[in-house]
Amino acid sequence: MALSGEPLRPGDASPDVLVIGGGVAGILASLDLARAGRSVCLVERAPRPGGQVARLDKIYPTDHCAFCPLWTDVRECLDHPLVTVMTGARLAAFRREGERWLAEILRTPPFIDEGLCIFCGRCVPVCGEEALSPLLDQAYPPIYRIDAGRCTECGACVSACPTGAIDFSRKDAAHRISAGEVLWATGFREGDLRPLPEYGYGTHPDIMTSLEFEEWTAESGPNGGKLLRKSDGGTPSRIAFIQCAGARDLRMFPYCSAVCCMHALKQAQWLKRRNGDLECTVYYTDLRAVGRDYYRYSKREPSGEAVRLIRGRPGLVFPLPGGGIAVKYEDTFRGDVRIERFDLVVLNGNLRPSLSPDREGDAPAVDREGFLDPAAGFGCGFAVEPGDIMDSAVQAAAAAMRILGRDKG
Amino acid sequence: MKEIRDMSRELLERQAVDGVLGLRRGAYDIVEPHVFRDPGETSLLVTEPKWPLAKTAMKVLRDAPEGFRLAVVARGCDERALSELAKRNQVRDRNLRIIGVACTEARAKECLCDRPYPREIHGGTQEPGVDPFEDPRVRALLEGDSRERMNRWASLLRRCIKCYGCRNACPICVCVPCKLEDEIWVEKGSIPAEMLVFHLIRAFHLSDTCVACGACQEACPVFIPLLSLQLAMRRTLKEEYGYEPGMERDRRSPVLRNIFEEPGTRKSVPAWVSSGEHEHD
Amino acid sequence: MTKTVVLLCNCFGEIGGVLPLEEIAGKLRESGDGLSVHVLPSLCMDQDAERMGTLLRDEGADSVVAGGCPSPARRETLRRALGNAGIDPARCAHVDLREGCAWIHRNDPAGAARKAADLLAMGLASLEERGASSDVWTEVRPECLVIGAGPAGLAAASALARRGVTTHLVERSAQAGGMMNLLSRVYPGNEDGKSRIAPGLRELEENPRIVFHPRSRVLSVKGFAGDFKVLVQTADGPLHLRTGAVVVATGAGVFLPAKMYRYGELKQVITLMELERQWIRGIGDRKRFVFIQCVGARCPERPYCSTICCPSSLKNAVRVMEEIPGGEATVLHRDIMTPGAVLERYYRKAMETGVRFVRFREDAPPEVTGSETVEGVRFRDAAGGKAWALPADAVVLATPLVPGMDNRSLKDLLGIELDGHGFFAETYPLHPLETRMDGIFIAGSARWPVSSEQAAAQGEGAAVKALGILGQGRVSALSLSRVPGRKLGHGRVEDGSCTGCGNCVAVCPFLACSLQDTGNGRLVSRVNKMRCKACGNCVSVCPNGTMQIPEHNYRMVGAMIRKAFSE
Amino acid sequence: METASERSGGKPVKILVFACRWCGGIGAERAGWKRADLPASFRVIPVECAALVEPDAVFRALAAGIDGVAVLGCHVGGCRYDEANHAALKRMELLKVLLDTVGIGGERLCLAFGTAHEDHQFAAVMGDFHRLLQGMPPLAPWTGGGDEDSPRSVGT
Repeated sequence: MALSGEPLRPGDASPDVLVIGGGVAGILASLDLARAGRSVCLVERAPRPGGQVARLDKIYPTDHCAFCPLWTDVRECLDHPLVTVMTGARLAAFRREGERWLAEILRTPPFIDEGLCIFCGRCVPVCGEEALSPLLDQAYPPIYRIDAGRCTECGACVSACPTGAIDFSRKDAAHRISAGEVLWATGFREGDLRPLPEYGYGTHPDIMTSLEFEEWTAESGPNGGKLLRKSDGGTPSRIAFIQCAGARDLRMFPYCSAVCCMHALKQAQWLKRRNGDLECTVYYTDLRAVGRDYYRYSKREPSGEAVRLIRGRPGLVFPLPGGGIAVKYEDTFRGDVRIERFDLVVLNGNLRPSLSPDREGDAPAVDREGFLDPAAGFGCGFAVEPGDIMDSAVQAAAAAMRILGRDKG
Repeated sequence: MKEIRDMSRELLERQAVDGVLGLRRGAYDIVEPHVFRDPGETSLLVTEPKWPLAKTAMKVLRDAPEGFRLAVVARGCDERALSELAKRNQVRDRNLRIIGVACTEARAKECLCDRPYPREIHGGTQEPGVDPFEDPRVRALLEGDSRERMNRWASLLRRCIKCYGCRNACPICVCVPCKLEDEIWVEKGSIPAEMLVFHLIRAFHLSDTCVACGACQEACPVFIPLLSLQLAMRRTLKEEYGYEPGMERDRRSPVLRNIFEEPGTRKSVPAWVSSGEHEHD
Repeated sequence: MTKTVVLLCNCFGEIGGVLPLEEIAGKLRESGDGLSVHVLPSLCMDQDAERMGTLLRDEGADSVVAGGCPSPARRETLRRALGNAGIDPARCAHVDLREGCAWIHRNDPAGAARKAADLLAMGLASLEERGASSDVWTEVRPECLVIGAGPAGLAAASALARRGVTTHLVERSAQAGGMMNLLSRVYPGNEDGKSRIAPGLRELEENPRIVFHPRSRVLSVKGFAGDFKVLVQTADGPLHLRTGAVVVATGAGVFLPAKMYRYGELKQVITLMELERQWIRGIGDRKRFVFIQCVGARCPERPYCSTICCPSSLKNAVRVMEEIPGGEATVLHRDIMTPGAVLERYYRKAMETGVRFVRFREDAPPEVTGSETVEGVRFRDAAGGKAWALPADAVVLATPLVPGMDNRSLKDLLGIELDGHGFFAETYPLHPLETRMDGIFIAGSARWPVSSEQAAAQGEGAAVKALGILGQGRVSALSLSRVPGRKLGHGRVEDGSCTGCGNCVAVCPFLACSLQDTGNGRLVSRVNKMRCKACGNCVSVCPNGTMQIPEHNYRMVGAMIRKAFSE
Repeated sequence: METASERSGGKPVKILVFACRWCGGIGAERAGWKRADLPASFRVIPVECAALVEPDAVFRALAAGIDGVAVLGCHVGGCRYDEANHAALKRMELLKVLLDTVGIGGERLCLAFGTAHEDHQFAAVMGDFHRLLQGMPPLAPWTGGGDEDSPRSVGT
């Protein structure tokens, strides 16, 4: 498409910094830049900022919910005069132009106007396609969202909506952003585990990735924090967490995703806390609990919170005809091979940086593992190096400082 | 008795202190608190009856000139009350000296005192304390199901004539103004006092301070057994935090500290309140 | 004479559909005291702002009770309306009639109606008693104090200086660089330890904005974000500073494994730090190196992983393989801690260069053999249980970083938190460089063991946080607290009645309360308005209601309680 | 659940809630979003932090004829005011002891230190608390009314 020095159209902007990705790293970096007096444009693909952290029910090692500290920062971002937040937007084209970067942002405005939706929910029953669903876990205040895939734009909801919040006439709009610097905070997405057949992902609903599992068991999730089998809604008694599924694996992700060990321990401990007789088993390669209080957290075994740790990477996971999931593994400490039956199997380690190696315009090169080369451009969070919330937050602040260091102000 | 007189005289003679606060048996056998300054006078010093001296000591020190050194003839409860006052900056105890009197067994029983002696005993002999919860009178007050207790305490407190005697006699109550005189908390002019607020607010204000001297109930003209309101809270503090008001001069109430510094046994915390931070020492 | 207007939001029927708003409005009007009550279709749509504004102006209202939804995000129009009518937002009480009433009691309309009436009565009562404490400001001192001149401190100082901030860099020892001065090489690259800090040192040389205070220590830090009063003991006497922010980058200590693995008994048993020195002085003709991990770490005494020991051992093991002809390196570990992409790559490289990795169990640690000198190491492979007796020329113990010896005193001096291990702790995981005290930031191994690279990143991060304050001419208590929509101001003390008991001082998480002598030895509590976050702890422990938060004082609470079930 | 906020005795149940505006408050709000169905027996006084709840206010409420008081705060360690809610929790625990002593019953003071996500928890807490109080006698003897089915003067 045409990307040139045409005069700016309405919706275009020329901020000091363009931050791509509205996850925790992008949000924190934007705030640091804005507080230091830089104008920022924050582009986020999802309908609301928050990124992956907003999907987490609890965060280790303190077991708080991420919701309110994150919401506080999101709110500050949305309210900050120097920060422009573009949600539902993606980077369509990107290139260097003279001293600045020129980006074309394709923004798909939500069918439902956030400012007008009062969450009354009258749109839901009138929709024949069940295309409307509430967006309330990550969003504050909550709104409804229309699944464009299902929506036939029949207009039933439009007439049901008392505030006129729904409008199908709003179409994608292209905005041109001319920025002094660009910060890549594109975070991670989940990689598809089906190429690794031994984990049986996709063959049975009770074999989930850890993020799917987090949402499935979340306090705010479909079961209000209750743990159920996805297949038949029954109550599970044995759960297996398989670490490094896809990670530290030359066939898929050679790197260590850095967050999975603690993530699994957190989930296991919370499940135990809610249901003491549940049996949780974690299959690990190296138990990487390196942060503040992480090791203690991994050792924490108050009243019935004991989690069974087995060193070994299962080689085979398959649904059993009689129900349940079989896990075949070698306990490398005992040196014996065994098969155990579980109700649920949680796969950890399929996290991959969102930046795609196929470069858009002058987008910076990424290495073959998909991580941004720090020399090629400013980046923070999982886009640069796997890490948890704290690592991302530190990187975000450091990146902000480096950007400030660029221009001698 | 004799030891106390001798020690007081001796302290005054060698001017180790500027005054000794104790009880004086004066003309017509009237006993009253008195600051002895003249060694000869100490022959009039007596240790009975029980007369809480902590607040008096506080006032004496407050009015005395800077650097005035006072010795107090103190029972265990007086000493503990003084250390609680000191924690609250009401007494500058570096100018304070305790002449410790141990109470008799009979007195201890009378007061339901579990520690009827000061840290250092200069007069009398150390008698074992009594466990107040073993005492039939206390039992009678604390036993029974909640409904029985509710009716029992309601009818007890309904006797209150709102004379504020309990508050005035308490060696720890020093606030001016006092919440009990604020109509937001306690309605003015209603007698019996809105007992639920009046006495429970009073009791709770002393929850982590009460040294169980019993002055409040001794001062009560209608015999409300006020001490027994405090006992359960004192026991909880001891069980949860190993804390006994008045015993450790330099330790603030655990209720004022965070959970890292004073975790307590956390028995009473529901499981889902728990958090990773309990791991902190 | 106050004129209160009640605005009831119908929320397009969401509220009016359950609650008999008109009836409620009628009752309120009859209740006298000149209340005017309006039921509006909505309070949050654009057109409402204008409508409400005129309405409030015409009524001559000076305070408002708004019954609607609780969401602060939907109050913008109302806020504008109040602005138009010139009404202080503090004079507006929000009552939750939707989420808190209509939506959750829709099957009990009568009960819901009673509740709504009560909630509105409570709102009105709260307005009568509510006070206001204005926000407070302070001029920002445009200088910064950085404690510790290791990689983190240097990074912070040079970043700040480059942004034109005069930065005082206080270092206990004689030279800058901290632990980097002791390292031969640093991972994950393989560059010389000094090169890692070279840019910082150059900045220190060239940039006049960095004021370096070697052989100095901080004696006291008073004040608050924007204006800290700092006393530094320098080599040439005491020095008084006023700085807007403080960065704590004091680094960590190294654990000495006295008597462990016969350290101190056999001179070939050394720590990683000693090996670093030997690389510099000359490694000698030793060939077979055995590295033992988790020496004094991940154990009951030190229940944490020190993060850097595995990569450090990898670095040295690889170097043995690459630089010593015929060199042999074995790493005995309990878990290899190389999280992430870079370190994992490093781990793979180590394996490719032929470093041998063997895992041992915590309950079966290796054993160093030899009488006069090290002969070998005996251990059992956790995987499979094979017993080994491995000849060795040198045994290298990977020991953890431990909290700096000054941490405790610094904690008391700055009023920031230590974690259970003795490192400086952050407030939330989302704000890893911020402490409970606004304007005081932590970086590097003082907060948790990190590589020099990470330490530098944290230093830069702390610098940008500091800039957030230093960049402004003045900061306000509310803006510092960064609590969106925070309504409360700060605690306030009635001098006359304060007994000086100090409960508030003991309980305040932010060290905002202090006791002041008013002469004649009488103490009175004072609230540092810049530090106070109005959590209200002091209010609850104040024995006689002397300490109050005007916006939420006890008279207000009492009045609301009395109205809670008036219907 | 039963919507009637009537107690077996006939008197309606009265609950006062102090909800910290973070976890407690947001939890309550989310209960609304989920359209939870709750007894209309409770009134919420929003506070900035559970630490701001003066123990005396609890007595004040009980004296005003309110059957039970709930204090909702954040997870210990999740407080937005650093450690403010630690001391609050400890105070309230001690308060329960006093209420037990005098027969009001510590259970009339409901402590729930949860997280903002836990709207179902808010609903559960309020529902259970309501049912609990329904089964309990009114505080009549305290608030002066006297207790029907027990002798007026039980002295010592």
